[in-house]
Amino acid sequence: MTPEKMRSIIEGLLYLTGEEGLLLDQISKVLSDCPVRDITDTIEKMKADFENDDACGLMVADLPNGYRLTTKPFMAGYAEKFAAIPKSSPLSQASLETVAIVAYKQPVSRITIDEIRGVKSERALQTLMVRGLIKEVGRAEGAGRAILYGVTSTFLDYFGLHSLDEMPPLIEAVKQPNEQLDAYDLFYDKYKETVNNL
Amino acid sequence: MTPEKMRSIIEGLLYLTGEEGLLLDQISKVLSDCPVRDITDTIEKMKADFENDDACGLMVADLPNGYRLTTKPFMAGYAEKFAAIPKSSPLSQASLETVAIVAYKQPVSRITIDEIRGVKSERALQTLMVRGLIKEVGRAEGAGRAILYGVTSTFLDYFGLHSLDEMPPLIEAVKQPNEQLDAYDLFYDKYKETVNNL
Amino acid sequence: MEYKVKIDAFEGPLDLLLHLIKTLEIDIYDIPVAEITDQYLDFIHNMQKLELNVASEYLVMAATLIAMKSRMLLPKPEVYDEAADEPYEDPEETRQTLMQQLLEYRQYKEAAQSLRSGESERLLLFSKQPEDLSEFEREDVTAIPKSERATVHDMMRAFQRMLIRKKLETPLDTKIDRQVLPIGQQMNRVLEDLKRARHPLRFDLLFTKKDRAHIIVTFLALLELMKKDAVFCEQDRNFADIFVSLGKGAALLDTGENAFNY
Repeated sequence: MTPEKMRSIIEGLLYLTGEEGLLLDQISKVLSDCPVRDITDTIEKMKADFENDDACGLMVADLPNGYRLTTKPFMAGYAEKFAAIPKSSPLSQASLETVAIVAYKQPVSRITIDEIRGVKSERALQTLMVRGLIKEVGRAEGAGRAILYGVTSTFLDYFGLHSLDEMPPLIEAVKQPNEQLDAYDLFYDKYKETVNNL
Repeated sequence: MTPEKMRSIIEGLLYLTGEEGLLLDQISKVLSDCPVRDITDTIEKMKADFENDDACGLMVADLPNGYRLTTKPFMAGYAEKFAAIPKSSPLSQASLETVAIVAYKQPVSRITIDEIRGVKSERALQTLMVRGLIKEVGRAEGAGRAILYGVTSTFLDYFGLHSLDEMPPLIEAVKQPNEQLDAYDLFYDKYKETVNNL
Repeated sequence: MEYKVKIDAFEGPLDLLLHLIKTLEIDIYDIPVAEITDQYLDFIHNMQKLELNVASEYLVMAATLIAMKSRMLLPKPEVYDEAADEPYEDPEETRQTLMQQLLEYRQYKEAAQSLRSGESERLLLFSKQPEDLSEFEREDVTAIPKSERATVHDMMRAFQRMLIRKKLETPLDTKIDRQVLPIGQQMNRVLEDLKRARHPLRFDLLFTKKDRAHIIVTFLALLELMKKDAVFCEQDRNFADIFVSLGKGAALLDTGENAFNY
């Protein structure tokens, strides 16, 4: 298959899947006789070409393990009126802090979040659930069997992240106690594990 | 506005409106300071460029008084191959919308569903039928004797419901989530902004 | 210290404390309890004077700070009385706990900030709806493992998005709707009502219609008028009726047709 043909097929698939996006895996299933390396090279080339061409209103955005065709940022003003996919208003500060805590500490209960923020986070959690940014991932042991929350793949997409690894590390691990550092490592391992399961 | 910029905006809008297409009228509303003649020239140029570029999988097709971006004919086979890949999120947005409407409004005809969704639902209904999530439950009175659809026990099984009573009540479903919460958040943020400027 | 910022600009007592620590250039690892307590209380008092509703969380923190500050002034008891009603709390421990709490909260706040920039960038990108390729799909739904099935929640979300999408399909109309009640116009109306009445009016009487947009716009109009000193609000005690009166700025305010171009 010529590189042009490969590129045209990928472009066509990106168009068809639109907002949903296209996984690298899906592309290589369709182009079963092309090495994955050639596919990613083609897409990187395409990305650069789109970006450098002022006459082109589209761009290829990264997704976790995939790609999505979108309009360029300058188009936002024109696009809002025509996009079939509703754009939501930005998250409130409360929701944003809450989702940050869920992302780093998952699985985490509402009570833990309330404690960290020093205020009730019920409403923020509700908003985040409705927006599909977090989900229930289990129940805590013990009396209340509190709901535990974790982030969803929509979370990554919403914030333009490819994976949770891209979140800035929480370095400010409180000075002193060793105990705390251990806890941090433990938490980090857990968090990595969750990330890999996303 | 430079010809490049004009072209990029038109391309962006064509992409966003997808199969529905875009009326020339709509384009000239957005590009209000560009002569219609320039717009049609740009589109004709774009058409030719897309067609002659083997690395491009898309083409611009004519509509009555408008245009539509679509994949080139050769893409059909690849689209089919793509669609045949089993997906982990198996129901499309279209199918989910449609099955929700059937569940709430059954027995319901295709025309009613089309009206509610604002787009044709034939394919989605077909998919849902093939998958056994909905079935014909009768015929409407009157001229057309339209087919009426309802959900099946597979539907309940698939969504983990014991009975339809477990579906969230429609009024709440419509009013509640996104809109209200976002409106609240939006109001709160605006309010905060005002307060900060005090 | 000036009170340019109001309590509602904070996410909670920890957020307020971080703000104070930053503006007072305090070392977060060595918080001077007396100073931070005074500043915190000062802030809360001023908020109460401005009749802004101070949420209970802020008051609980105030109590904690006061308790810590006063214990620090007292000598440490030589013998702990375990049976006492209120066992002795070492203020130094409380201070350490507070510091850790603040550090932990601050790191999430910073993380939230970086998420915010990701969000802003992402919100500028738009896509089309995916084409419906379902006619090509061949699957037995019941064979799909439970974990991979769509949930009722997914279905509701799809339904919501559809409703919003339909609303957005007539964007021009929506825009006109939104302009029906500009804040400026509502500010004029409130001023006129007050001038006509010649006496203070009860807060809730200014909300003449019960629909949400009207209430929100009227409320924002009141805030704006307060900011411009055109009106002020009075309340005798908690939960009493609030009365709105014309302020000094009212006469200076241009109430022409397009005076407030919001």
